Parts: sequence; C-alpha cells; structure tokens
Amino acid sequence: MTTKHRHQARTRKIKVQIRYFAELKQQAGVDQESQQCEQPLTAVELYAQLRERHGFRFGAQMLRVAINGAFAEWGTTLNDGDEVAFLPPFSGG
Amino acid sequence: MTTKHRHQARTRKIKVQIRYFAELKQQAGVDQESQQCEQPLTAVELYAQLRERHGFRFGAQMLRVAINGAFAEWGTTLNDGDEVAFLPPFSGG
Amino acid sequence: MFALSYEAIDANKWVAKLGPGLDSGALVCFEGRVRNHHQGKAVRSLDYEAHEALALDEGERIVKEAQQRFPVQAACVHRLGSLELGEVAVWVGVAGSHRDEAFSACRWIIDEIKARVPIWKREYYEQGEAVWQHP
Amino acid sequence: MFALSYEAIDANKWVAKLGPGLDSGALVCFEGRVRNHHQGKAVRSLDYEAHEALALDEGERIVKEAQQRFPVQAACVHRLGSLELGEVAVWVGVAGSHRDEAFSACRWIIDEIKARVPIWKREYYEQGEAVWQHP
Repeated sequence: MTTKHRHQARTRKIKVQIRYFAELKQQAGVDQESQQCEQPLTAVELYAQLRERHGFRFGAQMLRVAINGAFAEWGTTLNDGDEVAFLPPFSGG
Repeated sequence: MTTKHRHQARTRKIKVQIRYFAELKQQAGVDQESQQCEQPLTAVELYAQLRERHGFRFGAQMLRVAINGAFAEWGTTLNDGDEVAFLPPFSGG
Repeated sequence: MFALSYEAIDANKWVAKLGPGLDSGALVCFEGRVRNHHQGKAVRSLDYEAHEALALDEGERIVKEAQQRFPVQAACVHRLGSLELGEVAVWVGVAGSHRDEAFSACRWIIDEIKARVPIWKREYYEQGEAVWQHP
Repeated sequence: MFALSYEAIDANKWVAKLGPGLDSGALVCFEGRVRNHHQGKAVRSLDYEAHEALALDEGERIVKEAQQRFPVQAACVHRLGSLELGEVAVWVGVAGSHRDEAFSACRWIIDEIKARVPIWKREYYEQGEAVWQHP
C-alpha cells in the first residue's frame, strides 16, 4: 500500500519538444527547444512556465496549441516525446 | 387659315434605317432595312408595323429601343434619317 | 475600361492592362466560360453578337459606375463571334485595397453587364438546332 | 487542392491545375497581393512563415469543406518566405456551373484561410522596423 501510494505520487520526468512561431519565436530567440518536465503536465501549464521564462506578451487564451502536428485542447496532458507548438494569432492571406 | 390647316394635317415622308438583332434579325431575315414612314411616327408605332410585317413574337414591352446609338423611350417621335435599333432581351455574359 | 473582342480573351493581358497598383491588396477576377450544357440541353458552341456602339458605351458606363460605387479599379472585356466550349466569353477584373470591395464590385459588374449590355448569345445544340437566348 | 510555395505563384499554372471542366460556366479567382501600406505605415516587403504540416492539413480541410458546401471545384496556394511589393501572397481559384456559387465559395475560402491556417506575416516598414502581425 505505502509503496503503491509512493509510486502514484512520484512524478515522472518526460521530455517534450517545443516549437515557437512568429512573435513567440522572436521573443524566445529560438524556433524550438526541448524541455524536461514533470508529468502530469498539461499544455496550458507548460505554456505558463515558458511565458514566465521568455516574457511572452500573449496569454494562452490568445493562442492555439498544436500537439504532434494537430490542433489540440489546452487541457491535454503531455506525453514523453510530444512536439508542442504554440501558435500566435494567424495573419496569413 | 385653310392653307395652314392643310399644311399641319399633311403628313411628311421620312426615311429611317432599322436594325434588328438576334432573334428579330433571324425572323426578319435581314439585319437592317430602310423604311419610308409618314411623320409623326413614334418608335413604338414603327415597331407595331414591323411586328405585323415580320411576325415578331416579342411585344414592345419585352424590347428596348435605341435611336442613333443611344437607348431611347418608346414614345420618341422619329426624325428623317434616324437609325432605329430594336433590342430583344439581352443574353450576354 | 470596357472592350469587345472577336479574338480569344487573354486574361494575363487584361490583368496587366488593369495594372493592379502597389496599393492593391486584392484582385478578384471573374471568367464566364462556354458551358457544355444549358437547361438540360447539350451545347456544342455559341455565337455572341452585339449592338457594338451601344454595348461599348453601356459597358464603359458600368465600369465607371463600379469605380464610383466602390474604391476599386476595374476592367471588363466581352467576346463576340463564334466560341468553342470552354472559351472565355466574358472577363471582369477588379483591383482594390481590400477584398470586400473587390469581391462586391466584381459581382456587381458582371450582374450589370448581363442585365444592361446589348449582347446576345445563340446556342448551337448537339441535336443541331441553334437558338438565340432571350431570357 | 491546397499548397504552400516558396516560389512566385503562377496563376495560369494554378488555373490549369484546377482545370475548369466544360461544365464550368464560371471561374472566380482571388489574389491577395503585398500592399505598400498597412494601417498608415509604408510597407517595404513581407515575410510569411507557417507551421507547415498543420497549415497543409488545415488548408486542405478548408478546400474540401468548400467543395462540400458549394457545388464547385477549388484550389488554393499560399506563399511563404520573403515577398516583394505587388507579389501574390495567396491565390484562390473556384470553378462552378454558375457564378453565384463560384463567388460565394471563393469568398468563403479566403475568409477561412485567413482565420484558420497557421501562417504569419512579418511586415518590414520603410522606417526599418519589422513587426510580426497578430491581429
């Protein structure tokens, strides 16, 4: 029982690949970086950490997030090896 | 007085050039013809004569008329030398 | 700018004539093409004829009106004579700063051209008849 | 049919790819071009960048949706990289039997492309700044 509880409470390390675009890329100074995180972690939690580190002006509600090349919900829990792309408001066309 | 009255009542001969388009041209068998008319004569009166002669299916209310290269009212009185074009419903574009 | 043409319409040439300026963010072009069917009948080819002097005047009036109603530059050319299937019968090009006015003006012009310009179409059907169209 | 291109967009080539069939009576094309001004500032040139894999997927979805909503064939191509003033940034072509659906679908596609496809524009101004656009 104690072993099991300890196991559940213990966080696991995962590694995710982060991609930035447009202004986020400019502010981060890189177009991608990899990051060790502690699971469980959602996309919006990851963005909050990165926003603090890089000083991004956009709140998550202004952005879209894509995980492994597909639009995703902000509440999605990240898995080891995920590619997470933060997408500022689009200005194509 | 009698002379003047006779003069006013006397009709004058004018000659007009008539142009047909599309179905009217096909039914008339010619794309233009010239016609001696008695003045005063309006465009709609001229068309009534020509419709009877050629058996046009369109009533004047279906057509537009152009006199000397400009859209005109059906009630316009024709003058000697006028070019009168009868325009069936348009189907360009 | 409105023209009638007995030769095939070269859309590139007309875009160049329209000459979208560096302040034009939007170009909308419409091409009306000869279809192989009309009201259930198989069409083989078409003739267009016009009251040419009047068509040129009225077409030019329409393009100028469009340029007054909308902040755009516009041009239009209509084919005359004999056309094969797939050929361009009418071309309308509109350049403007923004897409709203370019779409609106292009649509307005083709609608007015069809309603107001003395041009007529004769359709030749597969069955061999030829019928002037008077909608 | 949706594509991204680092080379100049050749509208003729894209009309040919779209291949308006003999049942197409209407072709409507939209070109978005690099303007020399934006919100009062003189623009010198532009960069476009994309999340390319996602942009290709989403662009293709939009074109397919348009073809379901309207009885048309459609294609769209968006430029990436560095563009000069007057260059075509995006081209949309729509062929249909009638002009109503061709105009509607063309307008719908460009609106959706702008709203849904992860592409970003950086404007270089005459004054020397360069600003990513995030409307």
